[in-house]
Amino acid sequence: MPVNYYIFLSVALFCIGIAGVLTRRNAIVIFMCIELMLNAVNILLVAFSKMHHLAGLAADAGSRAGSEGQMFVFFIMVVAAAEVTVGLAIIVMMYRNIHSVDINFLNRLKH
Amino acid sequence: MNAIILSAIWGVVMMYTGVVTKKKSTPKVVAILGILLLITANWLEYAGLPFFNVHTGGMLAFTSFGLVFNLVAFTATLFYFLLSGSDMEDVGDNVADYFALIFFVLCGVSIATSFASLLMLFLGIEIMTIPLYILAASDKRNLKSNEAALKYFLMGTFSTGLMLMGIAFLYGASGTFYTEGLNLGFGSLTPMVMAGMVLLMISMAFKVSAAPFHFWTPDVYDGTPTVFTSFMATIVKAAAFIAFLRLFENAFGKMHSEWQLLIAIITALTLIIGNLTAVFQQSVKRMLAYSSIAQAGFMLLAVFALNNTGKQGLILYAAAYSLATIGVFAVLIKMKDYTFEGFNGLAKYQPLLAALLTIFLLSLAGIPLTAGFFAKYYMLVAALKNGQMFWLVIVGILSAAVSIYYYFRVIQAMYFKEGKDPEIHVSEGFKTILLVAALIIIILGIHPDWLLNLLNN
Amino acid sequence: MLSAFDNFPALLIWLPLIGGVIAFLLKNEGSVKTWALFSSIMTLIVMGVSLMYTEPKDYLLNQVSYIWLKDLGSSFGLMLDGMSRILCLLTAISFPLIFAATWNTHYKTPNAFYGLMLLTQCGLMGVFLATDALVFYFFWELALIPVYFLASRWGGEKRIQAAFKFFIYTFAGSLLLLIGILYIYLKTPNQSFSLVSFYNTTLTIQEQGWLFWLFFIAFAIKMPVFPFHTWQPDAYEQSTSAVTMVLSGIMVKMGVFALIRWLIPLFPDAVKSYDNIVIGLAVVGMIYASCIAMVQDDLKRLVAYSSIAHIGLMCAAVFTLDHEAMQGVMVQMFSHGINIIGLWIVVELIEQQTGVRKISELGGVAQKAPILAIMLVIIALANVALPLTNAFVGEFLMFSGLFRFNIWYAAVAGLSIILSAVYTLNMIKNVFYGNTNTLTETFREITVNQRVILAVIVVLVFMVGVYPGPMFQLVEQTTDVILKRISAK
Amino acid sequence: MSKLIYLVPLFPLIGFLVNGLGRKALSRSIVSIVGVGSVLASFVVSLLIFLEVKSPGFTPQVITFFDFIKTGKLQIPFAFQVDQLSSLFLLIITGVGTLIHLYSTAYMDEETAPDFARYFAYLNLFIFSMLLLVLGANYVIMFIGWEGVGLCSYLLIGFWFKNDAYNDAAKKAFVMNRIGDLGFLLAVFWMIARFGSTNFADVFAQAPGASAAVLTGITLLLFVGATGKSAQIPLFTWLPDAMAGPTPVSALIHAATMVTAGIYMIARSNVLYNLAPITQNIVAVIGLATALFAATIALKQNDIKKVLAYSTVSQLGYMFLGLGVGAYTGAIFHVMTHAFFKALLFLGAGSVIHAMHHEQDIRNMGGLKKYMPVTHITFLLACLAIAGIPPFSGFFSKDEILTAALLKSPVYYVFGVIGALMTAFYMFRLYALTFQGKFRGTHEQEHHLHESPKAMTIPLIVLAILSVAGGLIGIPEVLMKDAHRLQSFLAPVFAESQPGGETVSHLSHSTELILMFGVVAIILIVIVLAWRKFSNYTKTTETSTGFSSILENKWYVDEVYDAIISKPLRSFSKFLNNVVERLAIDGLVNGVGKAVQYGSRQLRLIQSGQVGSYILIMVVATVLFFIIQLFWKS
Amino acid sequence: MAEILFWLLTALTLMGALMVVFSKNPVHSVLWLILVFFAISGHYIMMNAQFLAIVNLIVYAGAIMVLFLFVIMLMNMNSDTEPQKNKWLKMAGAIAGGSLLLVLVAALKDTDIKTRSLSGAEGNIGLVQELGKVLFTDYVLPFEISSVLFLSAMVGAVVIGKKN
Repeated sequence: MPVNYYIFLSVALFCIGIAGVLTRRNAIVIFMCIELMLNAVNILLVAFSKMHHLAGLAADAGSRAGSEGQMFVFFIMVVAAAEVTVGLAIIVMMYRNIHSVDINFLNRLKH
Repeated sequence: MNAIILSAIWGVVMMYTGVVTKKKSTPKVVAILGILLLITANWLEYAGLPFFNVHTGGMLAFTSFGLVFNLVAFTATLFYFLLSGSDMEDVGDNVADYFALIFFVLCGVSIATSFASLLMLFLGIEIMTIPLYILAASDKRNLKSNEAALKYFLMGTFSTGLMLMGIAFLYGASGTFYTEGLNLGFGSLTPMVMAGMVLLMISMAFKVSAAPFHFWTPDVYDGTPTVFTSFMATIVKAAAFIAFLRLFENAFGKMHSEWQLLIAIITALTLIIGNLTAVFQQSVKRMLAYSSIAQAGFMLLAVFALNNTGKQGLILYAAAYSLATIGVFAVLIKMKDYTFEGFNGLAKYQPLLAALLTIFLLSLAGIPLTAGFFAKYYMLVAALKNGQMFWLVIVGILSAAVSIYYYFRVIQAMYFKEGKDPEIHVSEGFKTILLVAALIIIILGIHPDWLLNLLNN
Repeated sequence: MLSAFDNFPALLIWLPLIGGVIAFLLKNEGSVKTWALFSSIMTLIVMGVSLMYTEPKDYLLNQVSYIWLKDLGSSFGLMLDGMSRILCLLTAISFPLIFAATWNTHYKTPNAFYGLMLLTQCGLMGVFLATDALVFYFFWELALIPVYFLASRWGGEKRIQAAFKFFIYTFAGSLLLLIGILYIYLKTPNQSFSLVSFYNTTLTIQEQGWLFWLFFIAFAIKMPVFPFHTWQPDAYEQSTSAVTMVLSGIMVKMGVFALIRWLIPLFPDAVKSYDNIVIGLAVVGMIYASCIAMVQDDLKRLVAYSSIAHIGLMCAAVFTLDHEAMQGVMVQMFSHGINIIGLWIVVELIEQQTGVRKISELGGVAQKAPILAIMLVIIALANVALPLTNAFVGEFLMFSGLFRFNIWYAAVAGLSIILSAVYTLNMIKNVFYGNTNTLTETFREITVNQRVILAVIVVLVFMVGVYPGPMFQLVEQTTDVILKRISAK
Repeated sequence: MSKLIYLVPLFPLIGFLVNGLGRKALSRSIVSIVGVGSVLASFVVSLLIFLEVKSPGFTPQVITFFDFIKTGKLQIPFAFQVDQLSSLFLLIITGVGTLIHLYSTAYMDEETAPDFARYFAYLNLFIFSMLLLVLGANYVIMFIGWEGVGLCSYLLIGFWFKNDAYNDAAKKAFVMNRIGDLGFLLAVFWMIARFGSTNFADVFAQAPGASAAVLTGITLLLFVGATGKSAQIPLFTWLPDAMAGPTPVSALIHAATMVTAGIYMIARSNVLYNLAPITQNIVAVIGLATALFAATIALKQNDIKKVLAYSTVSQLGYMFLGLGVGAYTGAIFHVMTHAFFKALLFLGAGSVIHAMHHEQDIRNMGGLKKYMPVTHITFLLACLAIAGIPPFSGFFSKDEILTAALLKSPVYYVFGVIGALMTAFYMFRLYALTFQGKFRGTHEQEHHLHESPKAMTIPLIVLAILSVAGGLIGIPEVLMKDAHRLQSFLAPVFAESQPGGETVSHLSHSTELILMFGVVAIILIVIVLAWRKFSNYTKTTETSTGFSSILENKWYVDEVYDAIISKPLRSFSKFLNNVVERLAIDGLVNGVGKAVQYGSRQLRLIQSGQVGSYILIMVVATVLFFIIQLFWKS
Repeated sequence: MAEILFWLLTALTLMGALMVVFSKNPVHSVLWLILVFFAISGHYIMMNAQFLAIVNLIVYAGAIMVLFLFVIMLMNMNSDTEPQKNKWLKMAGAIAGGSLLLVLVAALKDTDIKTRSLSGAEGNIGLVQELGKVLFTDYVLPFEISSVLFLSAMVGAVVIGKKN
């Protein structure tokens, strides 16, 4: 499997996420689309990690090259979890105030 | 390292303070103690006395540039606490928690100013911003606050996505997250590096609210409780700039000429949009939000130029801009009416306050004898030294001229227009601290080298 | 070697600054006024004493530097050469005169007013003394800020807009100047802001070309030269008289001064290639402003436009690069300052009593106040450069230089001599002559104090007009050095 | 003696200062003494100097006091030139000046004390300026006096400043003078540029080396100055209006001295003019045209002073004709004689006006000879002098100019003679209407008619004597050999420009004599005609029509100037003020501000408040950035 | 075999992602998203990153998505209450996303590493043991620091959630 495939898979997923952010009005769905974007990044990182690992192995059998990519994914997940906590808290708070999660209702602040 | 650890610890301390004491004023005192501790610790580290010996794996690098900025940021925070700390009580009950969040932000700031790995950059920026989402939302019943928080959150995470994608590309191209490793590896702009670099640039531009990625700024600054806007717009933003500069210097310094045009475009757009849009604002708070965009445009010149003058200037700019903006916000918080008209005749009822406010505004406008002048001076010199794209300097100059318009509207309102007594209640202590801030601005306006010499150690 | 003389330039800056700060702290109107007058007279005395010291041979060596921003290559460098002396003298003389002349005007918050006035004096002195580009720029702005406050706080109904227009216009200009200064600074071999290293920096013709315009526009706005002048009539009209006097008497000289010290010697090639454009602008401006002055009904606007015409001549004369013309400019800077302050004082005296400045509403003042009328006639005729008055000497030399530069410029510019006579005499006729009306019926003769003030001006008018020799001697060396620099390059 | 030359202008200056500063404190008598005394003192010194100059072996001297302007290569000393020409003018100025000062003490007695003092201060200042003008050893000092006399003229015309018409006249005088002054100044600049000096000696010494174009330029510009000061076409209209001033002022300034400054200046610059024949022709033609033009207007004027004013303009034209044809001595001669008889005429007119309580319309006079015998006689003598009847002074001087004109061109001569005839006609029309026939004024006026006081009549008598006898210093050669003492006196001044005696000898003595007496005869006929026609004049109400109405309205010159210069200039200025200044330039400046505001208003609309659109813009920008980065280098 | 599996998983991922975007009912979006996460985990396993695959399932599909579901349930959302953007804005969004894809593909189509293969199960860095070692040696600092992140998130949840 050439790394190219993964790159395009990831980019496609990323762009679907972006398109989702742009086309939806429900804050929660938008948030999910952002999660999609993050996962696209994760796939890519893992793919590169694998790629670099293979390259490292070719040079040195005991190489641990590539582990940093997977570490990064781990931290992305950590951060994503934290973000979700805060994000959902904010969305719920908003829902409690206006009984909607429609981002188009958020237009008091403008100009 | 001192600052990172102590600020995190002090954040926890603040959390417990909220549990232990019900007195509303206690957290402020503790927080001031904490920030003094931070300043001292940071100073000691600057002087070569680190408290902790932590294995960073090379992911953090403490340079005098970062440490001096920390000093500036903490000092600005000290002023912020002293001036506006009590006003947090008006936002909600969880005063101690707000302080805790601010200390966490400071932790993120310290990381962002010393990262040597993209991972730390990512973590630092996230630690800086996630508490801000919460602070923006802290006025829970206020729909504006809700709106600001949600907008900030959605756009912030979106830009985080872009940044991560960029980091991923860079990792793919180089196999490392170390900025130094990137810089050693990049002689030229391969497609992957290019994609990664552009995405990183965009996400950093977002963080520093550079056009056309600035849209969150006015709304978020406007909706956030003013006391927190003051913090967001100054220290956090300046820290983001330091991160921006460090990232592009350490990771992409060798291909400076490849991305200079993009930065130039961003800079020009930021200057123009920030200044132009600020002109027509009716609310001082919102004007300050746009002015922060405009100021960001100037600070971007440092990134554009990427030379030593620019780095020095950025420190000075951060100090000048933060102090002045915190000062203006501190007074603004006390006002009931945030419109320009609300300031009418202030000089009559609060002459000292008006005078100090004038000094802050003059500094923001970049008038000589204030720190703001030398801040802009360094930026211009840096850009000129760079020798490329002279038109950018002209755009900078012209927009500086436009900025006079909205800063002086406040001065005009205070001094030359008649108005009702705004009935501001400020203590003598508040005035004294504001006076000290103004004095620092003037001293830096006469002797900026006193601050900048710290960088040469 | 630090002789006593070396401290005079700095003293000229510190005295007004300290005076200004103290004025801010005083509460009582009477004591503020007394203090301001006292402080300005002290400055005048220091100025007078420093005139007695002769100028050393080499003019660039004649400077004192105090360490300032060493890393930036900037030091607090001051120099009191001939040209500086003339302008500092003008500044030093003007302020006591202005304070005395407006003694009876009551200002709200007088401490702020006089404090700002003295700060302005400090800024002006600094501009005229600085030999370091950064210091120069600092004072350039420092002179502007207090004036902005003065013009916005005290004055006519539309003062806020007028002052703001003035401020933003000149500020934009000075930002261009800043860019220019910074650019040259980066080109200097030792990264220094000092005048000497600026002079010693060679710039290519292209660089000179655009730097020239950056500098020129900044100075042209300040002077103001057509078509950068539109802030001026509004600002003069709306400001209170004392401020107008500062603006027109001294501040506009900043532009001319800066042309001579900071533009001509720095860009000799550009000056030579753009001289026709600049002089053309100046000449057109002279005629233009004179024409407009003819149809003004407001005394202040009339004087404002006449000032534009006069400044236009100075600007044109500077660019002829003619020795005699340059000398004329130097003397005229002083003379014009004195004359126009005199005119404003008269306008102020009239407005104080009648409450109007409209030429058409006045008349017959000469019957009621013959002394005022005589003084005005003398000053007004000095303003139109009648021989044996101070302005004649300067204008004669300037026109003469302009003539040598190009006959036709001189001929066209000369029309302003006629036009200036027309509007000046119109003004005299309609305000002072003719019959009194209800407004001027109760006009009283000016008081002894006011007579003394005007007499001082009249004496100065004739002193310089009849025996201008000392003035020429004072500035001869400066002119020599500057023009030699150009011909050398 | 000539070392004391500074005393000459100093006395009037002191007089000016004393009278000016002490105008409230001094009594009338002291003012009179100071005023008259200072000029008299000046006259005495002038006389001494004149005697010294006249003595054989005298060489012209330049006395330098200090450097007025000394900078770079330019040096303009404050220096006086003492020679034949200046000493002659000193005499005329201080002499006539003294008389007129004396006359004024009586004429101005109706004024309040401060005004009286002010008047004398102005008059003294005028004398001072005029003396500077003629004494100056270079063109700049001359120019100081030149502008100074203009200023004094302005001040004195507008002496009664309550009257707006007078103020307008004063203003007009000053502005017209300034137009001329500009020409003068430009000429001076040209000299500085070309010769590096304005000293007469330096300029004249270098003049032959200069190109014809330069010399023509300089001399023409100088002549422009002269047309302003000496009221020649096209700048003559101020002089008749200048009659608004007190009559002695008209006599002194607008007849005897200041207006002849132009002639003095050109005579002084004779070296230059002789090298510029084109200019000379222009001077002659303008002079002649002015002489005729003004004479035609004078024919129909009814204001006693206006007639005299136009007559002055006309006579000045003759002088310029003389200068133009190279008869410098003749011109100076005419200046001198004209100073006598025209001053006399004005003072006589003043005497009449004084007696008539400021009535100036000659249609309301008549028959005054019986009430004012001294005035009448002296006036008649002056009329005869100006008409050119031998042996009165005017005859000699005018004849000299006409003879010279004939040598140049018969056309000049013919027109000159026509002018002379007109002069005779309007002068005797004036004389007859004023002094002959019956009194046509009110009874009130008639009741108060009386001869003027001594202070006024003495100057009249003195001037009458001079008018009668003044011509004897310049008897033409054809009448008496070597009797032209003026010519021999002035010869050193004009030495370089006199091509010797050749031109004079072109005309045979007989022709000259025939022409001379032929002209005199015709003039006599004209005088008789005028006398008879106007002696029995009765007032009519009918308005004149056709040509005479054009003359009465002075050829509508003022109206034409108003229509082609003043009004367009004013509308142009208004256009500049209202359109160019307000709309274009200020509009542009404000437009920048407005554009910024407009941009601001539009730009902030992007900030729609919708997160979706914000992110959309971000994405679009990202795409664009990629595109830029992708294609920028390629 | 591996190739077929790759394509299958890819198809699943992309289809799931698209369905997340297109589903009108938020609940369906969540379910589709969980599917995407499973498919991604499959990819991880294919690339020998077992630890991440498991964490992905536990943290994302398990914890986070359940949180989402709770919230959606709490708000009682369904396709009827779902707000819709107007057609043009949707189009604009889709076009913008599409053009970004296009641009990225254009930029990346010629990378120098595009042909490097990821096949094969060599290497063990993706195993818990290995990653754990790295995490607690080289990455201990970020690991500790992320606790600050969680602290602040926690404080945030308290601040926002607590009733006044």
